[in-house]
Amino acid sequence: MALIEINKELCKGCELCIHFCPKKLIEMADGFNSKGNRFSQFKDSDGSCIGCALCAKVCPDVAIEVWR
Amino acid sequence: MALIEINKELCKGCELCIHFCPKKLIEMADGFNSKGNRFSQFKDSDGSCIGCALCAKVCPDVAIEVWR
Amino acid sequence: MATKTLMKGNEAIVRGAIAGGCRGFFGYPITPQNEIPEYMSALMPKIGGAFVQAESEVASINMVYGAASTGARVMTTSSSPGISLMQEGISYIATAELPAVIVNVQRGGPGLGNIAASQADYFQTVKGGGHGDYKLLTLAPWSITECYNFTAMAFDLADKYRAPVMILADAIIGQMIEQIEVPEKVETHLVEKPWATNGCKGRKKNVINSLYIVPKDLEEMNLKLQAKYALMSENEVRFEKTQTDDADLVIVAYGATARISKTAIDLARKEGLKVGLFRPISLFPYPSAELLEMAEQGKKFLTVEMSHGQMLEDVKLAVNGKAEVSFYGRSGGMVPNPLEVLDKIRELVGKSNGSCGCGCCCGKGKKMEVSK
Amino acid sequence: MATKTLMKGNEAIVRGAIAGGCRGFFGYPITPQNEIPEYMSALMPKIGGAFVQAESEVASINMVYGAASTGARVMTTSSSPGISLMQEGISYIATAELPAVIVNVQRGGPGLGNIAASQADYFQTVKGGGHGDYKLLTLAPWSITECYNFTAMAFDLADKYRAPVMILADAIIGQMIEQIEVPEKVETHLVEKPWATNGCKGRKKNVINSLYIVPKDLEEMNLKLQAKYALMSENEVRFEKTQTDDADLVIVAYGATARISKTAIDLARKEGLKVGLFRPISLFPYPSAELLEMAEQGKKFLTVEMSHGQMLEDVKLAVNGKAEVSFYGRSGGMVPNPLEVLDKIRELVGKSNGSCGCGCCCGKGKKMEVSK
Amino acid sequence: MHQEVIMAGTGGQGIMVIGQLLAYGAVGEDKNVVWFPSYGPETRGGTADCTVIVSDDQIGSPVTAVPDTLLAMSQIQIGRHASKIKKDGVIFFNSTLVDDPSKERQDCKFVGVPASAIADELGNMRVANMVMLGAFIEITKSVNLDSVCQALTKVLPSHRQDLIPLNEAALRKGAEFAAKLK
Amino acid sequence: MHQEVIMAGTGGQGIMVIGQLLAYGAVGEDKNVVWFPSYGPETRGGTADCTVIVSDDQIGSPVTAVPDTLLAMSQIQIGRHASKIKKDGVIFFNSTLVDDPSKERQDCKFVGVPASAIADELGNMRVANMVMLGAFIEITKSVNLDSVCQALTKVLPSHRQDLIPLNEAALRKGAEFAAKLK
Amino acid sequence: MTGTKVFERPKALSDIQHSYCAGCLHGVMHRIVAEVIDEMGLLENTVGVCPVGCSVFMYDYMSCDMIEASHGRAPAVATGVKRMLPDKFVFAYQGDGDLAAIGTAETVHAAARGENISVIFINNGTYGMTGGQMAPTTIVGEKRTTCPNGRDPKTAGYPIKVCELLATLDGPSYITRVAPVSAAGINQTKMAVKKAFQNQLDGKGFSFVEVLSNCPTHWKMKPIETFKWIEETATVHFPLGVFVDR
Amino acid sequence: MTGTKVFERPKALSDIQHSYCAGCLHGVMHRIVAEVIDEMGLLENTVGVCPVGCSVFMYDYMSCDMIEASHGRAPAVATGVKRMLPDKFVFAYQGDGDLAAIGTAETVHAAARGENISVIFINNGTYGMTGGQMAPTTIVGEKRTTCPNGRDPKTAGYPIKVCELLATLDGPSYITRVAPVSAAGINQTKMAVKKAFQNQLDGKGFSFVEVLSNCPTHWKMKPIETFKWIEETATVHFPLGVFVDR
Ligand SMILES: Cc1ncc(C[n+]2csc(CCOP(=O)(O)OP(=O)(O)O)c2C)c(N)n1
Ligand SMILES: Cc1ncc(C[n+]2csc(CCOP(=O)(O)OP(=O)(O)O)c2C)c(N)n1
Ligand code: SF4
Ligand code: SF4
Ligand code: SF4
Ligand code: SF4
Ligand code: SF4
Ligand code: SF4
Ligand SMILES: [Mg+2]
Ligand SMILES: [Mg+2]
Repeated sequence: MALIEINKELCKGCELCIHFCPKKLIEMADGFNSKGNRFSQFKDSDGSCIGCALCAKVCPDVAIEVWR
Repeated sequence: MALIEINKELCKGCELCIHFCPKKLIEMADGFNSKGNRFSQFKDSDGSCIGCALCAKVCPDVAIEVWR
Repeated sequence: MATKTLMKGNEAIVRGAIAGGCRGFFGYPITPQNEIPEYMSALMPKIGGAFVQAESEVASINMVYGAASTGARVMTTSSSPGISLMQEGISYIATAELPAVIVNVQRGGPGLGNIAASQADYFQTVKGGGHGDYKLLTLAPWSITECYNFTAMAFDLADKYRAPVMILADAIIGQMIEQIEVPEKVETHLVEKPWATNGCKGRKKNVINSLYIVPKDLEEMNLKLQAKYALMSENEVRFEKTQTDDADLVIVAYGATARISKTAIDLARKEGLKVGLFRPISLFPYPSAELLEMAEQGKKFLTVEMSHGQMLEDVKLAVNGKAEVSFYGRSGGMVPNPLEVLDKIRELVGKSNGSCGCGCCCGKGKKMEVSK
Repeated sequence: MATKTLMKGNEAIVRGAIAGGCRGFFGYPITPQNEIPEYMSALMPKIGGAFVQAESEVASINMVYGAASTGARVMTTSSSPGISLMQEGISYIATAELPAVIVNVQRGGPGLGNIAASQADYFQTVKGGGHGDYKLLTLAPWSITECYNFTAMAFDLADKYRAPVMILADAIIGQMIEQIEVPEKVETHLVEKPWATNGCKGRKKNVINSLYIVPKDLEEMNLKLQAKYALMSENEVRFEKTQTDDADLVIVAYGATARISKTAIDLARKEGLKVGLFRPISLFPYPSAELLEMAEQGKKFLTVEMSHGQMLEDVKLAVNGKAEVSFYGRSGGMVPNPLEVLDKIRELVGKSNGSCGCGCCCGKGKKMEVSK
Repeated sequence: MHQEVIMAGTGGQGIMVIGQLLAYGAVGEDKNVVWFPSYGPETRGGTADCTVIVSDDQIGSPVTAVPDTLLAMSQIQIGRHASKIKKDGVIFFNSTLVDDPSKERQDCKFVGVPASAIADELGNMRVANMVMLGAFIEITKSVNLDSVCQALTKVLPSHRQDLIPLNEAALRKGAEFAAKLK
Repeated sequence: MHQEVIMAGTGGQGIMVIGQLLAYGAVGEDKNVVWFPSYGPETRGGTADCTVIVSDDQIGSPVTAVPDTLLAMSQIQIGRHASKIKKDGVIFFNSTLVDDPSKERQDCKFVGVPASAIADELGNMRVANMVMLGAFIEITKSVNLDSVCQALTKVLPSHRQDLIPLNEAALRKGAEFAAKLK
Repeated sequence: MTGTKVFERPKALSDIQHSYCAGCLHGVMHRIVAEVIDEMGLLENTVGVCPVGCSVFMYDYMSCDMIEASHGRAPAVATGVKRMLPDKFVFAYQGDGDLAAIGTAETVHAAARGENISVIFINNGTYGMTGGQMAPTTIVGEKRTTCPNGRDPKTAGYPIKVCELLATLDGPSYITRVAPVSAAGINQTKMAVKKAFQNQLDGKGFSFVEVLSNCPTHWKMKPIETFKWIEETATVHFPLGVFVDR
Repeated sequence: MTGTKVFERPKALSDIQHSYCAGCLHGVMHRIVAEVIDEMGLLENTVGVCPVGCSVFMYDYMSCDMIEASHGRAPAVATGVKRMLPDKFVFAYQGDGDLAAIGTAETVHAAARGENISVIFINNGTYGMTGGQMAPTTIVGEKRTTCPNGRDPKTAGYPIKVCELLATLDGPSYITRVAPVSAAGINQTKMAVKKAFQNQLDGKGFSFVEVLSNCPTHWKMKPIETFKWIEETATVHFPLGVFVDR
């Protein structure tokens, strides 16, 4: 069972990870980080993350880490 | 009957005209012009110049005029 | 009638240029002057002028060289590093006696530095950043209105003397927005240019050139240039004096620092300190005679610059030892604020003896005071 | 033991550079310094050094920037127009505090000018042809021996101060052939360069940079540079005095014009005229204190240059009004000959009152005398 | 009337625009005004400040030594500027992004405006700047809100003109919020 | 002994080489010497002059105000330099290319050397310069011909070393010719 | 945290967060360059040269030695470094204004010399740092602040295809154009960077990777829209592929 | 004199004799340019731009208006002229150091812009004026004063084929390489120059004629030998032909 961690403070809310996730497991969170940026969050209720790391590879801010 | 005139003062003695004349009607003259350059001269005893102007076209110093 | 509006310095330079007859612009982007090429790209086509975004500042200045050769009124603009790249071209333009306008919206240096305001390109501008004995007629605006008027006027001066004219601004002047009364139209004095290379129809050929392979000829060309610069020194010295008559201390500053000093002076006057402002408007030719005159009246001088003491040397050369000259400067994009200048004024006024402690009168390299 | 041979100035610069530890040369051909890249192309490979004929002077100076970043001793050379193209790069090198040697074999300017000797790049060199407040430690050789020794020494000075060092020569010095005693070997002082970007093995990363986006930081960088220049002014002032002790008139001249003046002085002495020679060797830092001292002794000064009066300003700044300063100059590749200088000496010595009639003391732009 | 304000944010927060709005609004009322910016090199992310001086008299220095007011969009700006503000000056801050900074200066008045939150309610984060300006105007009274609203057409780029109603709404919401504080 | 000579020609006539030969020859005799050139930009066709100063004393100015001697390869150089030569100075000219210039200066000694012709006899026009130098040395005695011949190896480029005998012959022919003039 | 970490921040990236706009591919390219440096074990052996452009601060973002070059001169600076340190790994990272406008001569000649360096070329069709002006790579018709009505070839000419231009030279050993705007594209981009770096280690000479990049801010598009635009439009004018490999 | 004159000095040549070395093709190219100007009746309508190189004095040798540009910048200078005088005829004449080294950026960008100018490019494989140094066009192995042992690609790289380089751009309307070293070659050269000039009159944009030229002095060859070398060697490395014609 794979999972990712999004560093809220590094995230700038570009939403690229959201578009790249084949499983659509990422969404924008409400609110802002301390820099005033919107940020995304990982939502994987039924553990369907396959750890493909596409989200991480496309993240311009290297905000995502992946475990498998 | 064609002929050429070589301006001795313009000539720098590069000998290109001599090599380009299909009729071999040009040769180096003895002596030097006022600039200290050797120079070429037209020698057409039997009027065999065909006025092709190759000599003139190849002359870097535009020293040759051609009549036909 | 003239309309009163808000305008940014860089825009005023563009509008002034067009009012002054500029019909060709060649430039390369660089902060803090990007609005200039941006406005030019929109406006030049509308008035049948040419706009080219060059591949570099080297190309820009050489396009100006070519465009000016045709007799057209043309300009380029950049900021410090870009102006450094133009030095060879500027030297060529001066030698070929081509009228052209160059604008330097100075930024923090040296090197890549930063994009904040600076006045550290003064030496480069008035002493000659390029090779050889040439000068740039240089105007330093301190308001948006002057950005407009000086740029327009620069084209007349360039034509009048067949010489490049520099508008020396900085990031504050270029980026600042304030009111301006845009004149209905600007008087421009178009001159005949029989020397222009625009096709030799009906005349013998013209040549634009800066090569004089025979030293005697090049020396004659140099003497011709020197005579031209002497003439500029006679006719084109520009400056502004405020409250200097009764002043014990005269602040010498141009452009943005003159404005800052003006506020400091107002504060000082409130304290009863007799301080005035001398603002050189033409940096070459430099208003030396006027400074000498005041020096002989026994006034002291304080030069305020966003540099480590460049115009300071022209002030010292002008007063030629006849007056004490102090210096206050900030650099690297740091801008002196009126209170810093006021402190320096307080320190200097009323003080009798020679050394101002600024270390800048010792002849050796210049130290500087930075308010902590 | 040292061998005595004939050598051309440009060759001496190459040999001196190699003796000084130069292991990288990056340059572009330009007369009158072509022998330098030509010799370098033959010699560098032999000593395991790098030679690159760059695509331009802009590329040359930026290759030097990169090569110097590695801590290696490297140089570039050019002549006036090419040096103008290097101004941005020089400003970067100074700001990034990179040691590098630059040679300018000055030619007639401005513009394309010609290839004869000139000293009209003095302002560009010592006032800062590039943007911002930087300085170039500058040495001016007057003989082939000095071409060799100064170039070698320049690499030590560059390392010592982490700063670019300029050798300011001219077409006479570069093209002249005379005897030289080539030393067996030159003392060089190699220093550690922990700042060099050569791979961060076993240390934290190094960065070579001239960008300081925060004005406060850039101002601090500027203050660091100013402190460095003050230190140079304390330690690196170089000059030569000849027959100045009893002199009424001191000729101030550097490089080729100093040599010419020397001959003129010998002739003048034969006529019983008390004339001496003050030869600045370091143009920055400038030997101002020594000039002031002589001024206070009541001596008069004559500046002789192949320009329209550039070093003249540093002489005036040095004596600060305490002495009369006259000027004699030729330009555009015209070289003053000893008799012209002698005439000027005759005109000045014994003359009591102020104005020397050369028009250069009036504060306004400079006129010049040319012997007809 | 002579008001010197520093508006501070990071690139993209629309600091320059609200500064210019204030300037144009003031001119509409025949006041003298000077606006000038200072920013880092990045189009985004870098600091972006501007100074606006509004006055009934001629304005000398465009540089302010002791600003009357600070308008800060996010945390860092407080640290960078708070100390400069004149005694009894006012410091506006975007309370959505800034924790209460009042400890920074005992001798200044602090006005927290949840600008980002209010803007988000209006459906567009990017108008947080307008909310701040609205509040600033309501409290400093340096110009009338209406003059500023009229200036919107001048200041907004052509491709943003459709957003004028939204921006005006944000300005007024900011003003309303500030009014409640009194 | 102090001898200041201007050697003048056009590019390609080998002026620089004979100037340097004289310099090297002089050093071989432990004299002080300075050589310096001035030319137009063209590799060919342009003017090419050099100054050589040979002296028993230290040499100050490399620039000569009043040369003792002029060596001119072709017509124009006479016009350019003759006036500078000191009273009673010597003017050498290549009489193959220069018509008698003696009218130019009444107070100088003129030495015409048919250098191009002699060189041509030797089978190579390009050594006319050596012929001139040979004559110059024979008459001025500023150095010994042998020292100059020895210097040929130093001065000629490697790809010309094979021409040393020819050059030496030309030097001696020039000297012989000049000797006859006395 | 369960399992093993399969993706993390590369060592060659410093822990300073870059300040690029949201969705800017400069960030992705920095990460790829850093990953390749890590994987090839080059960190302590590397001297990087960064340009003047939005990536001017790359010297803060990398943890290897870095040199900040003057605008457009990175290839000359890298040449100077490599000539003095032939055994070190030297790369230059440049934008399209930097490399294809003011730096044209330095780029062409470093390539012609076959300098043994690796150049990463970020083609985003604009001058990002200075506010979105036209670049030499701006496609005809595209609007920029200095071509507000769209690039008009009659006055502003045509975009330069740098790979095709450099491919006419004998110096380069590897020239390729990639687009990291899809899963596959990102992987290809990384492989291209890796090959460019390996070529230098193998002494093959000049290697060049052109990256079709984006500028959401000045293109006035959402990041994901810029990806779409690159795939559908940019790649038509700037075809992907390998132009030189020898 | 009997008959009619069929060959004489063109009017567009001034009566100042040029100072090129004996056998230098700069002279032939000046004459050809002048003949075409005469034949097309452009004399009074022309502004020529000459380079810094041996042909720096071309402004003396032509009888039309001329501008002496700084080294390498002739295309930028010509751009400035043409933009202000679109109805005049503007040509630039440049050497290979001038155009292909220091002027690389100006050349590439004038071509990319499709500037409506005509450029004559004299490729003689060396820096003639400064004494025979290596040029960007010097063939591998050739000796020059800055590559005394012959150009070594390992340190000096490879020659640049300028026509091939510029042919990758969309701006140029005509790019050709010719060699005026035979009767046919001289005629082709003249035709190429004529077409390049006509293209400008037709508003087609950038035209470029590369001329394989010689430098007897620094090649250390007799003029006729240089012709042979160009035909047998130069043309192998720099193939003749038309690279763009649209
Ligand atoms: C000599 C010089 N000219 C101009 C500039 C201004 N400048 C900074 S970055 C830049 C262009 C940036 O565009 P690009 O190279 O495409 O990089 P990007 O920001 O798009 O990544 C310019 C023109 C400068 N710093 N120096
Ligand atoms: C800025 C600058 N750099 C260098 C020079 C010196 N220079 C004059 S001509 C020339 C090269 C000439 O070679 P080329 O362009 O091939 O013309 P050619 O003489 O071969 O016809 C150089 C480097 C210069 N005048 N200006
Ligand atoms: S690793 Fe793959 S599946 Fe998991 S969140 Fe990222 S993109 Fe989606
Ligand atoms: S890609 Fe990265 S920066 Fe963008 S939203 Fe996802 S986590 Fe945030
Ligand atoms: S015209 Fe022809 S045939 Fe007559 S001389 Fe000339 S080349 Fe020979
Ligand atoms: S081609 Fe011309 S210069 Fe050469 S030899 Fe013949 S006439 Fe004389
Ligand atoms: S301006 Fe464009 S290129 Fe620069 S950081 Fe922002 S998105 Fe990236
Ligand atoms: S040096 Fe070469 S290119 Fe120059 S004129 Fe002589 S032969 Fe022609
Ligand atoms: Mg870009
Ligand atoms: Mg050439």
